[in-house]
Amino acid sequence: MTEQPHVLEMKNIIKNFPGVQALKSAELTVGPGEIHALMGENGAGKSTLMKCLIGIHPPTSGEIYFDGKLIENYSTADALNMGISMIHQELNPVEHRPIMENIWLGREPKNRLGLVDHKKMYEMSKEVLEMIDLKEDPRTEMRHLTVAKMQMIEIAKAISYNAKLIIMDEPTSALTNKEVDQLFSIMRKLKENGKSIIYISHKLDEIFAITDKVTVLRDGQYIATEKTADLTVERMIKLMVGRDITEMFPKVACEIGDVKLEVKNLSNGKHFKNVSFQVRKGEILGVAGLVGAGRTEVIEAVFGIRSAEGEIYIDGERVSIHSAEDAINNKMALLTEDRRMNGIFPMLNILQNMTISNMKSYVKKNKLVDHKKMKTDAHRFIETLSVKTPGIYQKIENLSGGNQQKVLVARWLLTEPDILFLDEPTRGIDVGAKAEIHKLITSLAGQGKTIVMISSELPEVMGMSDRIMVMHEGRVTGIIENRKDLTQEEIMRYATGEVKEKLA
Amino acid sequence: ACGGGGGGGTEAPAAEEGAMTIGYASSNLNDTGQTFVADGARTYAEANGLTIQVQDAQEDVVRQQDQVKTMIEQGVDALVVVPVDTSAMGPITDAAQEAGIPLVYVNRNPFGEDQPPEGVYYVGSQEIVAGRMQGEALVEMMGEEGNVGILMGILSNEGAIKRTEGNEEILSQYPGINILAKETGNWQRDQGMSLTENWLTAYGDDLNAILANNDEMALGAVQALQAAGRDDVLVMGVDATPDAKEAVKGGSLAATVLQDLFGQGNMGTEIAHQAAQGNSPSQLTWIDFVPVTIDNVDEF
Amino acid sequence: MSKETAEQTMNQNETNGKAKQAAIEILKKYGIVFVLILMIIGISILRPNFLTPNNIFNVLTQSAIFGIMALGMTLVITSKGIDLSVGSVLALTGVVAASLGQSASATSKFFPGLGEMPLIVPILAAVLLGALIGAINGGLLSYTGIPPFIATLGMMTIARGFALIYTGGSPISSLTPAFTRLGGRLGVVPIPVIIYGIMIVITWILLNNTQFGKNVYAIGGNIKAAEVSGVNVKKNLILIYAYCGMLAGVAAIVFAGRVGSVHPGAATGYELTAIAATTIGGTSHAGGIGTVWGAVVGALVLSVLRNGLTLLGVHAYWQQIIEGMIIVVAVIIDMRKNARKK
Amino acid sequence: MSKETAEQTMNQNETNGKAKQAAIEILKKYGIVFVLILMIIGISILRPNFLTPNNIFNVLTQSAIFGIMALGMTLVITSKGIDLSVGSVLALTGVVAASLGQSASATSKFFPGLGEMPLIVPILAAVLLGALIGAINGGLLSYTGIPPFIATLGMMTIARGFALIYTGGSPISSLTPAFTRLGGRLGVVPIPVIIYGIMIVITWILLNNTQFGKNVYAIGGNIKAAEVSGVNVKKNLILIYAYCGMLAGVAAIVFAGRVGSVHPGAATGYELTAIAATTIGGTSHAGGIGTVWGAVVGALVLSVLRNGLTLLGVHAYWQQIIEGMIIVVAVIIDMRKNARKK
Ligand SMILES: Nc1ncnc2c1ncn2[C@@H]1O[C@H](COP(=O)(O)OP(=O)(O)OP(=O)(O)O)[C@@H](O)[C@H]1O
Ligand SMILES: Nc1ncnc2c1ncn2[C@@H]1O[C@H](COP(=O)(O)OP(=O)(O)OP(=O)(O)O)[C@@H](O)[C@H]1O
Ligand SMILES: [Mg+2]
Ligand SMILES: [Mg+2]
Repeated sequence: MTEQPHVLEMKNIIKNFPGVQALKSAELTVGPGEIHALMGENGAGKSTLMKCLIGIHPPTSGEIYFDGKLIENYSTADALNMGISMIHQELNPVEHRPIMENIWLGREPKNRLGLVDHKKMYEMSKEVLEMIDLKEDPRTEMRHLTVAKMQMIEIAKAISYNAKLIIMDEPTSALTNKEVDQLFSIMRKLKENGKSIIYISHKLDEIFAITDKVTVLRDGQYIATEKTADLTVERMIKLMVGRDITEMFPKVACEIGDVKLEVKNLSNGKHFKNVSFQVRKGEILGVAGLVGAGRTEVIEAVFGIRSAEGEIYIDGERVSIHSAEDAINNKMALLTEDRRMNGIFPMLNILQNMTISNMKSYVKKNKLVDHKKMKTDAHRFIETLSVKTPGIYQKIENLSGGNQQKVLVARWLLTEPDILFLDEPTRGIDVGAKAEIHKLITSLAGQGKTIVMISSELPEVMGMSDRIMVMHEGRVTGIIENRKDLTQEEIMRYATGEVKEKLA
Repeated sequence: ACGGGGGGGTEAPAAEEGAMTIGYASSNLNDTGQTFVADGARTYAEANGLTIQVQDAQEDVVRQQDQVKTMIEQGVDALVVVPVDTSAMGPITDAAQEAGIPLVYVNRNPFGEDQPPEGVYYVGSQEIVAGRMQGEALVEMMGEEGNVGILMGILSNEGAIKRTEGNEEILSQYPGINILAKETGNWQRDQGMSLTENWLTAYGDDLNAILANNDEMALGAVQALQAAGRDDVLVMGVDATPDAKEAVKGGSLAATVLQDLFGQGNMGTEIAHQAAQGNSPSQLTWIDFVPVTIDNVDEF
Repeated sequence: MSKETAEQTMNQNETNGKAKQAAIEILKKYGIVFVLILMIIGISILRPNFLTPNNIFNVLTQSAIFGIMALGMTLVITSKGIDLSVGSVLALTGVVAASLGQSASATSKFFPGLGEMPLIVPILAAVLLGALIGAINGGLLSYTGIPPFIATLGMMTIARGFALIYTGGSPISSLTPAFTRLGGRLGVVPIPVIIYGIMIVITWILLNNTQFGKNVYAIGGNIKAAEVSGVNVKKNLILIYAYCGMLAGVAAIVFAGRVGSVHPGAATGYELTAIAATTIGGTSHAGGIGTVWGAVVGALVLSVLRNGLTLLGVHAYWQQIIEGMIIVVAVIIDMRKNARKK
Repeated sequence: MSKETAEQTMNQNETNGKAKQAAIEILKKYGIVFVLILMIIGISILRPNFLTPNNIFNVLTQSAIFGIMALGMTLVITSKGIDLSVGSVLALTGVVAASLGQSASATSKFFPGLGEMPLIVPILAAVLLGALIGAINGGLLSYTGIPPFIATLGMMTIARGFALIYTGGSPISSLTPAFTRLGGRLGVVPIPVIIYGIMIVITWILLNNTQFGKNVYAIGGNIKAAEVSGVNVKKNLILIYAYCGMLAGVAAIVFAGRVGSVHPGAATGYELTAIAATTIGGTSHAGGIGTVWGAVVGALVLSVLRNGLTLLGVHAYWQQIIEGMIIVVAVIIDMRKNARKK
């Protein structure tokens, strides 16, 4: 045998959706025991290509060879049986069912009578959970888990199929370093056992850390496949975007004004305690912490959608905020962390999704809504944020994940807020767009807006913030002035609770 | 009964010369009694070479109005209507008069004490009479003392209200007779049965008689009583359906009241036919109720 | 041929092509309209008198009552709810309105000595009572979190019970001539159709051109996201159900005007007809998707169907069967617009 | 006190404490059980004969018919669907079964000369016909993508139409003694209750211990998750509706046995009662949440309520109002289990 046969060959894949050609001519070749990165901007067609492979969207045309055999007209069930499994970009929990039933859905272990063997399922689940080092009772209902844990379960599930080829579509977008490391060690083990992995991520450091080869798609078109070791960051970005991107964190020093927002002793029995902080006009406060530190909860409480005790001052005046409506009236905005759950309106179009929070300002004197103004605004932001869509009437559900995020960013920018809370604002966003959003955040700060940004990506926090607030188990362990010589390790010491309290 | 059903209606109405078309608007063909009325109409029409078109309003008064108007539009020669709601027939009467089509109401009287207007007829009986007959039969069999439960039809139905009124009118004349309960079994046998079961728990041996607004519910009551081993409770219905007559013969049902439903439909259609031919039949035709007990059940 | 004309022809061709394409797009998007047109053509071929002006007005009048209810139901279902109480609310508001709109001679047992009242009194009574009951529905489900199905199922039974108690089970008739005029015509156009038309326009504006309308879609599309986006979900839910109840009150007025009497058992089962009309018109029970024109077309499909089956002289039992089948087939055809070419 | 006894006492105390806590947990989790118990206590205080064995069996028997339908409805609603056709399917399967189960003397107009058939014939006929109709429902909605509401609404009308055509509108009675025995008792226990019990157990096993059951939850909870896990959604939907239809057939047999006759208009509106029972029992219309015991308790709530109101001698009109209110209140209390402390 001279040449090792490929596990997977996808040739000339074309996929048309009504009004959109998602894949023009995509190719992908994966060898055995290979971790193969699939790269591209938001909307480049990565997820679509993978959905074609796993049998969710059969391709409009093109050929797929798996294990050297041409495969066509197969369902997802067939794909799973053939030895292809997938971690999906959008989480798919059956919320009200236990972890174990989620893992073994569609292939439940059975006893002699043909009934589901719950005991065996429990044992098997324990084994799987051990593999990913997750200490949860397999009987816990999925809805009780945090997004990160759900994601770990999805990973466990995909692995438990014992498939020859595992597709991982942005598995780390909801994970922090610890879990990412864990995932990588699992991936290495799989590789040793000769399994192949297709890995999709917008985090370049991960690509360099774990993958062997990279295939790049742009606008549904195959661009190139190269060995990761032969690539530089700049070249990879160039392949994806088609141009150079120089500034990753374009933080520019800008004038910092008076205290805009002050939170004093905010507590809600369960998630956080005695949280106090101040943010000034023109300042970006980064919030760091491990998953489950309670960052989201604090912000939600300040925004009025979660009840808590404590005091909130805006411009030195005490305000009472009990609903998002109150918050918006106080010129606050919140970009939520969980896009699917409390971000997008899936079956509504981009126009509706973008304008909903700003509706008050479209109401004319005669109480009717000014559609023209709405449309103008929507078009403006599609342009500014370069949202990839055929038009404003496209259902947001049909956009790629990153583009959905951009629409949500636009939703809040439209309200012209003074205070912006951004919870993981660049989750799932490609490098190009990320730079754009960062630029936008910086320019907003430049306009004197007050910004609170939660991020689990430490480079992002460190690159963007003026000060960094670190949380651990519901308490603020430190508020640190951002310096040139600040290291990730230092922040992690606060985040893990090693340093108890130090406020700057 | 279904046999003749499909055929008659589907033919092209009023298309060919000569064959007269009767538009028949039933209140509810889900109601066994009404199927007898409709059968009577159909039988007459078939025997006389008429085309008959049967519509079912399913107890919806607006739907009945719509159906009648549509049949007028379509050009029927005469209308036979069993009113869903006798107080709401004004627009139907007006529409028929405007179109100059004879209109015969059957089974339920929209005119009360009044005389129908020109070109409009009524064939049937007074519901309240059935209630009175039940009451009288009960007093005769039970005596002037006892406790009674009344199984009502759908609470807003005229038949249910009037028959119950008739029951109460008679029973209230006897201080020894007590009405324990009045509840609705919605004309249905199973619901009559469940209610009776509950009454047996609530009132036990105190319950002496059950008057039901129709035979279906009465037969449900009989079933519940038999299951509980009670043969001392007198049960009476209205309609004299075949099942009910069987039960009267067997002694489980004390009495029922015959309403010649078939005859009403038959006569109603005949009058419509007459009027459409330009004759002038009498505007009011009464077809009386007859109490049916074990003594006379074989005559029916 | 000069260059100019050639260009013109080309432009024209393009325009034609575009128009054709647009027509195809529309038919694809509005499949149910296509079904309606097919039905109308089919019936008219078999029975030419279907298309007489009189019969057309009949059909419109016939769709008015449940059509008006379907308008309110569109808001409710778009917000991911359901309202099972509208039939009963029609009956209750109807008997109350009728008792206030009786002719003086029938001096009502309800308000002896009150005499004849101006028509506005019963109309306002029905509309306000309907809105109140609807608001109770909305308040119940938004403040306690019980499913709309249960809240409105309870109200369905309760409202019917009150209608029975109010009337003692008998219909209320002898309405004033002014009242029954509402069932008549203005010129050639039936007044129920005019009222229906006004309600269509109001609801259309409400759903498409007001903040409230946008909120309805948002709540149905993702209630949590709506909350975070600053929509006052509770208040809007109350308004949605109040509007639906109010339209049931309007339908009650049309009902009373047309029939000349209101029965406490009236409109039993109309909730299903209204929901069916809405659903046939493409409003999704999954929330977030619903249009006013869809509800109107859905109601028309039902009334054309019933009218047509009667005109065709189909046997009563078969009418039910065919009606059921056509509803299903109509929605299947309408669905094809979403069909993905696999 | 020896050490041993002390330990025993402690253990006992602990057991007591645990039991108490468990009881509180259960009551909180199963709020509707709590409501049911409250209702039973309330009624028994006012009317002690409520708790006689006879009446208890009555209540159980009375809940059997719509309770059996509610079992099937639980699967349907858990899968995020709805089945409006069960009442009509009961009527259609019932009349067909009755026509096959008439005594030879009443030699039926349906099958003249066929004579009396063994009881298994009508039972199988009802069950298979019910399953077939259900499968048609399921097939329609899964292959065409029309909403379950429309598919089953259509079937509701169609099945009723066929029942009317089959019977010509008259009830079918004179069932064989073997048939009506099904409405009787085995020892002291009413046979409808036994049949209901068997169906509960079968449905419980089906939903909790088979792959099919897991699929039902997954389809309702997150249809995409089901799809990407390789669950054959279409096939499972067909099975779900077929099972629901089959149970309507079983309910028809119980109905026929109990009543001794089946009317083509029978069980009108039972679909709403079955859906109400299911919903009261906590099955969510949003899909993915549903339990068999919930459906049983929900059905019991309804039948205890109806029985109780009759025992209390509440006026017929008020019964409706109170029934509506209590359904709403029961579900509100049940909801409190989900109330999140903000
Ligand atoms: N069901 C659909 N209907 C219509 N268009 C779709 C559909 N699914 C995807 N698309 C379009 O196809 C294109 C590719 O989307 P895809 O989700 O594959 O992008 P992606 O590369 O995975 O992006 P991201 O990095 O943001 O996840 C996008 O323009 C998207 O809008
Ligand atoms: N639905 C829920 N039920 C129970 N506990 C929850 C729920 N959601 C969150 N928690 C708990 O609240 C705490 C904080 O949650 P969360 O993970 O959102 O924090 P975070 O700091 O915002 O993390 P990140 O944003 O990085 O995911 C954790 O202990 C988590 O387990
Ligand atoms: Mg993607
Ligand atoms: Mg968070």
